[in-house]
Amino acid sequence: MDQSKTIKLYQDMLLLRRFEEETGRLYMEGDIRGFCHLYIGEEAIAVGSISCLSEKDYIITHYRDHGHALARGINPKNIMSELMGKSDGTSAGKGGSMHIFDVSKRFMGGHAIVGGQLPIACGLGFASKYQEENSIVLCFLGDGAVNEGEFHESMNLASLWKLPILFCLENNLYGMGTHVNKTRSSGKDIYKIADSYKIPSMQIDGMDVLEVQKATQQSIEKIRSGEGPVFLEAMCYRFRGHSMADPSSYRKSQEVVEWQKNDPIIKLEKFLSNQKIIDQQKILKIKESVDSEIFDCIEFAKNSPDPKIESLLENVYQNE
Amino acid sequence: MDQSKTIKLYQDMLLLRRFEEETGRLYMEGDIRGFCHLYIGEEAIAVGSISCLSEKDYIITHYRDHGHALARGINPKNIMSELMGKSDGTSAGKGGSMHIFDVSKRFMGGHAIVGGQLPIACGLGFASKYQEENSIVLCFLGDGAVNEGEFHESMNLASLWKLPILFCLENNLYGMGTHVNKTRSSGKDIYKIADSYKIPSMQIDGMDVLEVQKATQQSIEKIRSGEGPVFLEAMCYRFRGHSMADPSSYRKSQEVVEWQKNDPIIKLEKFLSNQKIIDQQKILKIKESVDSEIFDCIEFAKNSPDPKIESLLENVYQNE
Amino acid sequence: MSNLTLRESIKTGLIEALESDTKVFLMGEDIGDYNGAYAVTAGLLKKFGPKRIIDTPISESVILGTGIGAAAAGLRPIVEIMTINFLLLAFDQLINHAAKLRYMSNGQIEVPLVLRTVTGGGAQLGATHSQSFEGWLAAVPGLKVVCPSTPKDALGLFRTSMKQKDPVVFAEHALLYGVKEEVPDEFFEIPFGKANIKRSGDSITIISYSGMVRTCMAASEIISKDFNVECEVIDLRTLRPLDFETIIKSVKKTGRAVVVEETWKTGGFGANISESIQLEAFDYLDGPIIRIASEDVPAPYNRKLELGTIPSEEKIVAAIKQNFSI
Amino acid sequence: MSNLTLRESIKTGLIEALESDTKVFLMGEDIGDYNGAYAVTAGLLKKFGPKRIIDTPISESVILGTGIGAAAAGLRPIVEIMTINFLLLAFDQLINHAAKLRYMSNGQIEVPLVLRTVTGGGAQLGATHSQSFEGWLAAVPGLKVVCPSTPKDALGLFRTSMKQKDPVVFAEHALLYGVKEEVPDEFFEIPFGKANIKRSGDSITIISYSGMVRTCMAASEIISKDFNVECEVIDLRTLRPLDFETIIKSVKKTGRAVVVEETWKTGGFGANISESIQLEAFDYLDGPIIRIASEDVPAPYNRKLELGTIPSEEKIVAAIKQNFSI
Ligand SMILES: Cc1ncc(C[n+]2csc(CCOP(=O)(O)OP(=O)(O)O)c2C)c(N)n1
Ligand SMILES: Cc1ncc(C[n+]2csc(CCOP(=O)(O)OP(=O)(O)O)c2C)c(N)n1
Ligand SMILES: [Mg+2]
Ligand SMILES: [Mg+2]
Repeated sequence: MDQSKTIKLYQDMLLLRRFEEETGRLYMEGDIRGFCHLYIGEEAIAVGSISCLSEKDYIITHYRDHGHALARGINPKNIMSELMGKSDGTSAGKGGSMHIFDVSKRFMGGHAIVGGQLPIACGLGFASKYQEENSIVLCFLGDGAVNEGEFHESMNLASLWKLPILFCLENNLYGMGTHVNKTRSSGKDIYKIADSYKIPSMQIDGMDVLEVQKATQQSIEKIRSGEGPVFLEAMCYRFRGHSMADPSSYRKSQEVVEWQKNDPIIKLEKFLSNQKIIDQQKILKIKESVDSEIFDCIEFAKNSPDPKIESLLENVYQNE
Repeated sequence: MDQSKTIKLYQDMLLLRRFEEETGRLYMEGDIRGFCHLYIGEEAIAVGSISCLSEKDYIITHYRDHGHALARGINPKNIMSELMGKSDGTSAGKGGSMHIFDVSKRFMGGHAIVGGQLPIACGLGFASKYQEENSIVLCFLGDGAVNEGEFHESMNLASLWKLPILFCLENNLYGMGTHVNKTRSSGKDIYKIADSYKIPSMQIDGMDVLEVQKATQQSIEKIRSGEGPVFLEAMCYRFRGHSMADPSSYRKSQEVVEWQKNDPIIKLEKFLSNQKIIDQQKILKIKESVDSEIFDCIEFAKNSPDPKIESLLENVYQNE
Repeated sequence: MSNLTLRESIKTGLIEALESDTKVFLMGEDIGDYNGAYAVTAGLLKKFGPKRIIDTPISESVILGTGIGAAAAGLRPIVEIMTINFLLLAFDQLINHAAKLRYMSNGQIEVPLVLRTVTGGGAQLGATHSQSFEGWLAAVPGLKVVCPSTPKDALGLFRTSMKQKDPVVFAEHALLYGVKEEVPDEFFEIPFGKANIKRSGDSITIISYSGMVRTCMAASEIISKDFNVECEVIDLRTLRPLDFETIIKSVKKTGRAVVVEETWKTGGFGANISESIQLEAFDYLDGPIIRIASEDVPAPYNRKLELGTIPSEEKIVAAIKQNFSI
Repeated sequence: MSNLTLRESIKTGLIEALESDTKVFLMGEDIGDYNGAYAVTAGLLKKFGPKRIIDTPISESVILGTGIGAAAAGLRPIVEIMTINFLLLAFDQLINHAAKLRYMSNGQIEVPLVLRTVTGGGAQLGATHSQSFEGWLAAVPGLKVVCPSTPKDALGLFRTSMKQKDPVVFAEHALLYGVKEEVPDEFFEIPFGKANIKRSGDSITIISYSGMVRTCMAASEIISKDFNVECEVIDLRTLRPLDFETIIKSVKKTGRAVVVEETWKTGGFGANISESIQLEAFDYLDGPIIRIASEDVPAPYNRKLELGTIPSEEKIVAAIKQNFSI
């Protein structure tokens, strides 16, 4: 394993974490508004899986999308600007936190209707196959989304037509405040449902970036060989509330504390120093550089102008 | 096994068959219009399963509903009148072939949106459980309906809440003209999908009324004991086109002929005579009596007046 | 009298319904453990237990369908679909089933279901989370549609909703939950199909409902102060049944009508009202009926852009000024 | 010139599209092996093979969603949803996704998708199978809505649909498939937002679209013959974009307007047209604009009852007689 690549994983996770800690703060201060869902605690999944993609691969995800967008290498300045609704935002302020897009990076959104990204993922995979592009689609979804009809229809079609899709289920045990045991007839181990669609599946530790990376690599190989979709269930936990509006009263703080012991960033940090890949000084340097990148990006976003009012009428239809 | 009950099964299947043969004829003659889906060939399923129900149990089904309605003991005169759109119809001519209802028999329709009956079945089961009625819900669906999102949502909920529902899948291998192998990622044996919802399931010969009856009895026992839903897949075949408008060009006539060798009515007839339960004379008598019932019912329906034109405005809302 | 928020008044209605009839139950996403996405059902799970207050999976179709079936079997379900945007996923159950069962069965089946949902924009939730579809639903025979604009109305209309034997869509505007009003402690109801004249006036009739009523009231105050012209403001309260009588009486008096709604202007339900007015009061009109609604764009996230799309008191005042030469 | 049915002219358009661009493919329930529920796609599977003509499971949401994703990735999908009644199951994909992706991504994503579906009633299919929702869809920013009334228009409008970079709902009326017309063999297109004056007249403007155009034409003939009054009949062709200019020009000339549509009267899209007319041509109107639409009931199965709900030439003539004292 290339050490610098492992360090990059650490850096990236840290970027996601610090970006969102600041996002939370900026939300409290009123610079960011609307619904805002933090990914804190789940960084290993986005970073580990997206690290395996090539440029031509597609990503599509849900509203908890900052992490995926950052991991894809979308400029944090543009993401932060979008969160603040500014003209330098990825959608020039029209999308907001739940609707991040960057088509130049084949990052196809940010979808705020639970399960709504799944049928579209099928279409992206279909296009890749139809055009023999050999691109794959990395499609993220939450445990709650599994109960939507669109999930079922999409799984069946993806398998039936052998579409090149990696379904990456982020099972953080809750859909808003409702525990997965209260919503899934087959309990919390969701990956088994893939069997009934004849989709190969695996459950992995979503708090371990190296495990995520490895499983993703294997899955992608399979997919690229033309065998159809793969389903990965990454077990994880969000350390923060469902959204910035959530007091999290439905779960015991003890549970949160237990899971925080598995913090994916601390885990990798320990691994890196145990393996003597990096030392404390280097860690400090990385943290500083991430911090300064984040502050630059906040500065940038704050200085980015509001979009022009006329822009509200633009991009409803193609310009004619 | 009570012999007279077995004879009754034969009589009932014959009633369904003859009723629908005449329905087909009346359709060609223009007395029946709209979409009209015959159940010919599948009689063993409705007759076998519904024979196990008590009065307080619910039935809900799809648009191919004449058979279920007749098997439930709804007066054929009223069903035929409905097919002809007459005032003596089960819905006084407002529903039509696809929308047969008789709430006095807890026959909750006739639903023409593929899969649409499934969520409602959950509600009927929910009500039974909530009120501790111990009624069960017999819910019919086709192989095509399995691919609708509503199927998935309903299966999960039914299992999660242990609703007293018997899902009876009529797998006649086709949804309109599309073979099940072209629509199901897991192939034509659909019952296995129930595993992923932790619903016990079984595949049975839907052309054998005694097998259907036995499997239904066992299932109902399980359901009444409070363990939640059961899923039966009855393998069958429709001898006619999807609807009266279907030329059936998508399947080989050889296939039809092969299946017709399994005709559920002939099969039971043979069984009854082999076992010396009835002789040819008795069979003839039954046939004659069924025929005359059907002719009475056509006569009745033809003579039934059209609904009053004002009635088109009635029953949109509760009378106030 | 109690000073209640709209959130509290609806909760009052829910508690009352739950207490008065064991056939009543609540079902929806995150209404229990989470206390409700908009906190309307906070504490109810604790109070009534999990048999009556039921958290569901995220499965809008089967949630609504279960409500339909349960209602058809004699229960009194109150189903919550978290917002009207997600209700699109259950349109089949609502429109193809709930709305039609009575008719298709020629009166054999009743669906006494109350479907609570949240409508409207203005909270920077972006295009997928800011829509208003109640106008479409008011076009569906078989459904009734309620859109309260105040805490008192909400309680009175909710009580009436629970008496219906037909499916009722009860659409609560997200921005009104915190609005307060004195609500009588004595029992009262507000019938369907009775609009409320919120402000009387002789010059201009303003017709609106839900969140826009406040905006219309504010606009009327400005017009009164700045131009000494008095608007009559009518709050429809229910879109179906629609109290056309009150509208037409007012317009015959004022001769000028303005219809204000929050949804997209093209195809808005308000057009239906304008159209009926011109038909019934053609000879009484001093000028065309004007209609103010949102810009025909998906809702943008940015605050200024979003405000730019939604009718505001300034826009209403400006439109009235421009069209009625006051 | 060829004498084509609407079914054939649409098929001509499909074949042309498939032949001219390999990025074009057809997807839908029973369009292949079964030859299409309304036989529009008959033979295409054989001609173009299973890569281009794709039978799907009965899964409306993922059918449409797959079309959206494929379009976003650069293909040119033509998706068939068997009837508009079933499209309710895919409203989330259509309205929350297809219609909004361009806007929410600030123009980064395009969804050049043509969604073919069947609308309308009149074939005794009952309440669940006889609806017309194209008016709702015409209210959604981001969608375009096409409703051809003749074979020639269908082909010309289909060609234009295939050039759009936005999602187009192409709604075909079930009762028009067998209608015949001479269709030019030379290439022609019909632009969006250009209504067709089917019949000119100076007395009354009748505005309609899709299946109702025929009924309006027939009514106009009766009125001409019986009362010597000439109606101008305008076929909108596309509901969004809407050719309001042609409407208003005609109404300014005639001073009397009638809007006819097949959907339920309450909340119909036609109300939007009436409303705009009164706003723009108030001083030209000799009397109120009248609107004729279906009864506000789910569609009954019985033939007489069903005919009783839908606008007929007799009803149009009667309404015109009553309102315009001809
Ligand atoms: C169709 C739909 N229903 C409900 C919601 C409201 N909602 C937003 S997020 C969410 C929970 C989703 O949970 P999950 O899929 O587990 O993802 P997580 O938030 O845990 O990452 C709900 C119910 C929605 N956005 N869309
Ligand atoms: C939601 C929906 N989509 C499509 C249709 C059109 N349609 C009617 S029946 C049918 C086939 C259903 O097949 P299956 O469930 O196997 O039942 P079968 O007809 O074989 O008994 C289709 C596609 C419909 N009625 N509803
Ligand atoms: Mg979750
Ligand atoms: Mg079938």
